[in-house]
Amino acid sequence: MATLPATGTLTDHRAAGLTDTDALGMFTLMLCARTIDERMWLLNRQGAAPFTVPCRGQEGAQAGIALALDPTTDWLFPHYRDTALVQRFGFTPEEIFLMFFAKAGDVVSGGRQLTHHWGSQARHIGSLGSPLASQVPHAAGAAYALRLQGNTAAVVATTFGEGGASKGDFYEGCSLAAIHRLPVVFICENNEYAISTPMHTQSPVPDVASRAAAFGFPGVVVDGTDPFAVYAAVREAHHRARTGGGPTLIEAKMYRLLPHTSDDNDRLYRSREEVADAETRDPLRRITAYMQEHALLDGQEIDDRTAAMQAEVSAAAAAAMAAPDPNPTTLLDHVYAEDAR
Amino acid sequence: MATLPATGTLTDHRAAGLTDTDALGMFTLMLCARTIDERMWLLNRQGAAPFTVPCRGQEGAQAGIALALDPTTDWLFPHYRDTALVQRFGFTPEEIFLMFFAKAGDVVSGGRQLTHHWGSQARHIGSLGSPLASQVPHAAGAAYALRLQGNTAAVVATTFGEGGASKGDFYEGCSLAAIHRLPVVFICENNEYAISTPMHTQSPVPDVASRAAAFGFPGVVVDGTDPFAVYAAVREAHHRARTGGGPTLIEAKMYRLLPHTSDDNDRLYRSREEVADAETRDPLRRITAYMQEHALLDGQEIDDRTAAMQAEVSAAAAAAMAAPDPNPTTLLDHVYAEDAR
Amino acid sequence: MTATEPHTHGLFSPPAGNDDTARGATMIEAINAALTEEMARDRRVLLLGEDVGKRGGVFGATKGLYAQFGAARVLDTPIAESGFTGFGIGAAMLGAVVVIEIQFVDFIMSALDQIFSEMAKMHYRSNGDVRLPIVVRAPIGGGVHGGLYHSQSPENLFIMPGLKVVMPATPADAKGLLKSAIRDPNPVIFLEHKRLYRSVREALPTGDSTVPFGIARVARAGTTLSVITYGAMVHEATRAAEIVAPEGIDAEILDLRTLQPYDRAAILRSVTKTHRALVLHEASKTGGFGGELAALIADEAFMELDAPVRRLAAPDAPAMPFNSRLESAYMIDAATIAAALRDLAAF
Amino acid sequence: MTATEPHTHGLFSPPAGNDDTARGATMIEAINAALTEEMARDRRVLLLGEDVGKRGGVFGATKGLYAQFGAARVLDTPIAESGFTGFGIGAAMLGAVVVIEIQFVDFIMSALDQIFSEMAKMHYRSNGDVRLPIVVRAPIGGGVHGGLYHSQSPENLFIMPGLKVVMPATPADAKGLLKSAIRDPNPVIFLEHKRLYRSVREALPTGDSTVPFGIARVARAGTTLSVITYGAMVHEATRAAEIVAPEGIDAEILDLRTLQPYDRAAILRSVTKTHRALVLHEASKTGGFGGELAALIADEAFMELDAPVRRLAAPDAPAMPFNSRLESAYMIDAATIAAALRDLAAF
Ligand SMILES: Cc1ncc(C[n+]2csc(CCOP(=O)(O)OP(=O)(O)O)c2C)c(N)n1
Ligand SMILES: Cc1ncc(C[n+]2csc(CCOP(=O)(O)OP(=O)(O)O)c2C)c(N)n1
Ligand SMILES: [Mg+2]
Ligand SMILES: [Mg+2]
Repeated sequence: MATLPATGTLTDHRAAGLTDTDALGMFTLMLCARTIDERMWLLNRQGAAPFTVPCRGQEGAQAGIALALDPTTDWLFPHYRDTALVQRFGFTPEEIFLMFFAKAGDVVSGGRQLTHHWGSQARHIGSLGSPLASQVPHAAGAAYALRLQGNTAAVVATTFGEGGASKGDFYEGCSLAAIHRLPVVFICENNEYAISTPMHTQSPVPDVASRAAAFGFPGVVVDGTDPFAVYAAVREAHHRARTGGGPTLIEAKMYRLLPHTSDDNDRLYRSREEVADAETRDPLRRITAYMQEHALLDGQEIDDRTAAMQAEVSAAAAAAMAAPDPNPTTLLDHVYAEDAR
Repeated sequence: MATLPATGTLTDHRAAGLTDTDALGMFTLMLCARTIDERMWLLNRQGAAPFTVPCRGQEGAQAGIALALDPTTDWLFPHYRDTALVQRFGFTPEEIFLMFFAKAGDVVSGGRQLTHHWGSQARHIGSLGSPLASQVPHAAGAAYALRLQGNTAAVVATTFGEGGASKGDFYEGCSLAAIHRLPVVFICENNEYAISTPMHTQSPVPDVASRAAAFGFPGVVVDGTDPFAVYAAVREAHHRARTGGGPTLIEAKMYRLLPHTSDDNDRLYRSREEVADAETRDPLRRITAYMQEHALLDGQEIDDRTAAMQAEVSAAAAAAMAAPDPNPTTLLDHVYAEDAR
Repeated sequence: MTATEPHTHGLFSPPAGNDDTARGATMIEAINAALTEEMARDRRVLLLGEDVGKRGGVFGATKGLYAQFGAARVLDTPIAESGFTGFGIGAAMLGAVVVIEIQFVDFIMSALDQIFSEMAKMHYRSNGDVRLPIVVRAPIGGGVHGGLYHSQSPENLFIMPGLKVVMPATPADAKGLLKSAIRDPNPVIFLEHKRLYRSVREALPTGDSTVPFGIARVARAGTTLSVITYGAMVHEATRAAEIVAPEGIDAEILDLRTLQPYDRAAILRSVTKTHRALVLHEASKTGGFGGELAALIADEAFMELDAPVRRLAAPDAPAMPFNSRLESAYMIDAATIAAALRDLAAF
Repeated sequence: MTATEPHTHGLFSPPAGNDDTARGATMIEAINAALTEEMARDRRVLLLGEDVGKRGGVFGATKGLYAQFGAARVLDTPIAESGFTGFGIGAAMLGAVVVIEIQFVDFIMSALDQIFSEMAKMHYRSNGDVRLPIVVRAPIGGGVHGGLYHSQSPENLFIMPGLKVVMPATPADAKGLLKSAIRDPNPVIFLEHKRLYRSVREALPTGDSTVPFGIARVARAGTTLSVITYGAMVHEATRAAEIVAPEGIDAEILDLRTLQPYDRAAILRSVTKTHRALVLHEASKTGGFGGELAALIADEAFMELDAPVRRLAAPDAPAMPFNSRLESAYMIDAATIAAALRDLAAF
């Protein structure tokens, strides 16, 4: 990570194939995720919710992935930290807070799942459980079913941490996708840690991307704090997938700026200096500086948008908090699907 | 496989670091395994035993591996097809037949396991179950325990098919060995088929050896019908392992000349022409030709040795067949180890 | 095993019975027919597993399907049970109807995370949003010289909310239940006793007939005592019943057919009639499914009981050994069952 | 969950109890002490799992061990449950004594092949040649706002010949049983209820004291009926017993401590005394371990019974939901148990 560039030197968004509107959209998406994330942390610390899973530091990569995918045709098998990315597939801030508060109106699971375990068939998001990397073979199978149905437009993307990429399911899923040359983009959000375990303890090689060689498809490393670079990498993989070129493994390198979850104490395993250093590459800081340097937004506009986002997120959180809990009588609903096909 | 050399052009055994005695030993080992294998097939066809697992076509690679390992210090976590290789670690033909007939005197399991599921602590052979690739992480853990005990001499070798190399346990085991730079040699006996499934259906890449790149250790492809080439490759990996260089993945390419087991009918999925073509690279034919070409054995000596081996194997089979079955009252012995440590 | 007892069958070709096809179909033929019909009926049906393609599966369950429906719908997988089970789940999430063949149930273990954590919980965790029409077929059971890893009966592992579990005893049931399983919108674990694949023949009903889940079959009506069982043990129990019938013991044999759901009403009905229950299975006793069945009876039919609820099951060994003598010592046979019937009748 | 009910605990820091350390140790402290003592006592002991090193495990069970015994003996693994369980097996084959921490038992599922096929069968399949002194520790159970995958109670999966299964209810038992587990030459699945990690304190016996397997503990002596249970439910049952005591119902509560082997004699003794049995567990009912216990009673204590053998267990949902109201609806609490006690006493 020490070799990654510091704030302000992002890939040019136009060179990456993005319009100014796209870049503004990415900034807003990142700002939104950050604002939601901070609010959730606060609400947890206030005792208003038992658990949260921060995405701070990962919004940039997610914004890049988000714009490279087409939610009308593509499918996403996400990682739990994807608070920015899932919005591209239709999750509104209020829906995200309904999930966070485990309310009846939670579209993910009606309050059954621990927060941040995304999923919604209508939104083209595969249901996520807690066991890591299980979604990787799901993504391959989903792509296979789409192909069987004659759908040649859809690409399936799946995201996961570098920790999950140690699991057999990651390898087996990649293998199946490669054998059938399926239109899948595998994206590792490498945030340097699996809870307390640093990359060098988890992996014999510095890059998760190296694992693509085992399956004969391209493995690409990209600066995950540079949303435009991530966009370009995913876009290329997306194009490859759609044109019959098979899967790609993209590793976006970044840093998890907060503890693993609201239950973790990261002081047990990493220094404040290390975290402070990583904060200089905070993707939101970087894109904010970029917006100003490229005259897409000035300081006042940024302040205004930030304030507006705070208001929007407050409203979403308040509405969700006031929403009804699931009725305990529903406990045994949907154990089995009732009607025959 | 079509690119591999035909009969008679083996690597020079001296160039590979082997003495004439070694070469003769390898020939004898291969001849012995072949003779046992043929006898077992016959005994099965005669109804004398319910099951066998042929190694025909794989004796060459196994002889190469065998000579490169030191059974006094090293450990082997074998593949079921390793009828030649396990003899290096002390299995006698009679012991092999005791296993085949599932007799009380079977050192592997006293007749509990299906035949060819090797294992013997005294012989430094890790106990093998049927689920494929489970022995790969065992090998890594064994190497770790040896290191903890201060044993710097031992190398752990594990063999498996290219089919088993598709399993998560293969990848996870490689990963653990690589993280700790353990003295493990992973050896894939790629015989082109997992039962009926050919390599190109199982794997997106032609070489299992490519998977080593995922873990940052060397991956080597070697002609598995050339015992001396295999010896050289394993010897190099063995040296690397002993000198702190960590694991190596060796892929020995060969062909399973008989059906998967005595229960398989390979006509359902491969042509006789294909098998006949592979027979031109039968490792026993190749080494036999080599022995003559290099004046290590003449035709008469080969005939004599073959006849002697037939006699030895007949005696072993007869002795084993006459040995007692396990007593049914032992059915519940060794469910749990009784004494505390 | 001695050289004087010739082996007439092998792992991929378990014991055969009457070869007279006029006497109906074997279970493996019935399964093949069910798969063929359902694949023809519903283009969404996708088959996957090891060696299911050209080879038609190691037991021949998928014989001819590769030729008839093509490689895209009859998929040979690499040896990656977890991965291809997850792959099947992903395909089902996107609308495929997936039939997964696990070559032997003994090798399902590495897929248990995908089965338990994903398959069983997906519909519930998504609050009904996702449905997974998946059938996981696997040969189960022993007595075929399969040794420790080709003989196990781990059906109780799958008794878990969110999964359905089927274990047919006859060819006709295998066909009808498999068709129901493929049409069910839920994940179904479909366990086929390999000793029954070729040893029993039966005429199959004509037309598109299915067998519903949760309805037990009275394999033999009787009045003295009830044997609650399933799978291959139905046949052993029937043989045992004939052994003790001349002694005045008239056993009723209930074939559960499906273990989840299981037919509580039929069990209670039978025990209410006979007042004596023997729960029987091939799996080992401690921790087996028999505990569930005996517990149901001890709770809900307690007032009807004239004798203890007995369980007869394999001994608590980790698995069935390979050597024939050890295998015989492990297996429950008709004589052992007959002894248990006498004992219970005499209580 | 509403904003007015503040959350005072989290997934890695389950509900706490009395903070007065003079009143003894918590279960997590007891486990930590057992690990520390056994690692000091036997240099062969090797610990491995996710985050067990510097961080001391997510619950702190291995706190201080990395510093005391070094990285070689306290090994942070990659997230590869099957691989590192297999690694532990290989190490044990070569003489290590291995303690594996699975972060939550919910994540043991991908290691089940190594556990069921290798660990449970290795000693048997090698005819006694290989022994595997391995302890697989895993936090189990719910009621901690853990949602579907941090609340499960799958203990029944491990009831399988070749494995031993332990589930302590108190700090002193946790320590003594864990020490026994580490010294046992067999694989032991050691299940620690995370709600008990910090909520109960108890003085630990001094010196090198162990608790043997297979001996139940009478958590409360009584005469009216027997409650057969284990783990966190021991405490709920005790609370329930106090609720109904004034009504003249004097419940005996048996804490099994170990499920494999389980103390058949103690169960039969208690039921012979009280003539009424309630089998209780946190796991869901159908297919749970309660079936085994009820079946034992219905067979071997049948003549002693004055009432049906009852099972009280969680509803048949795939897992415990996250939302607090759903979680409460799912969990068995003292009031529910009290109602079942009244019902059984009145039979
Ligand atoms: C199979 C499995 N093992 C363990 C866990 C517990 N766990 C939850 S998150 C986590 C770390 C994941 O790290 P990574 O994949 O890098 O994702 P990140 O949290 O860093 O985004 C662990 C070990 C789990 N969820 N699943
Ligand atoms: C996990 C698992 N799945 C399936 C099987 C059934 N099976 C036994 S051998 C075999 C093929 C193995 O092929 P390969 O690893 O290439 O070894 P080979 O037999 O070719 O030597 C299969 C699928 C098994 N033993 N284990
Ligand atoms: Mg990470
Ligand atoms: Mg092969």
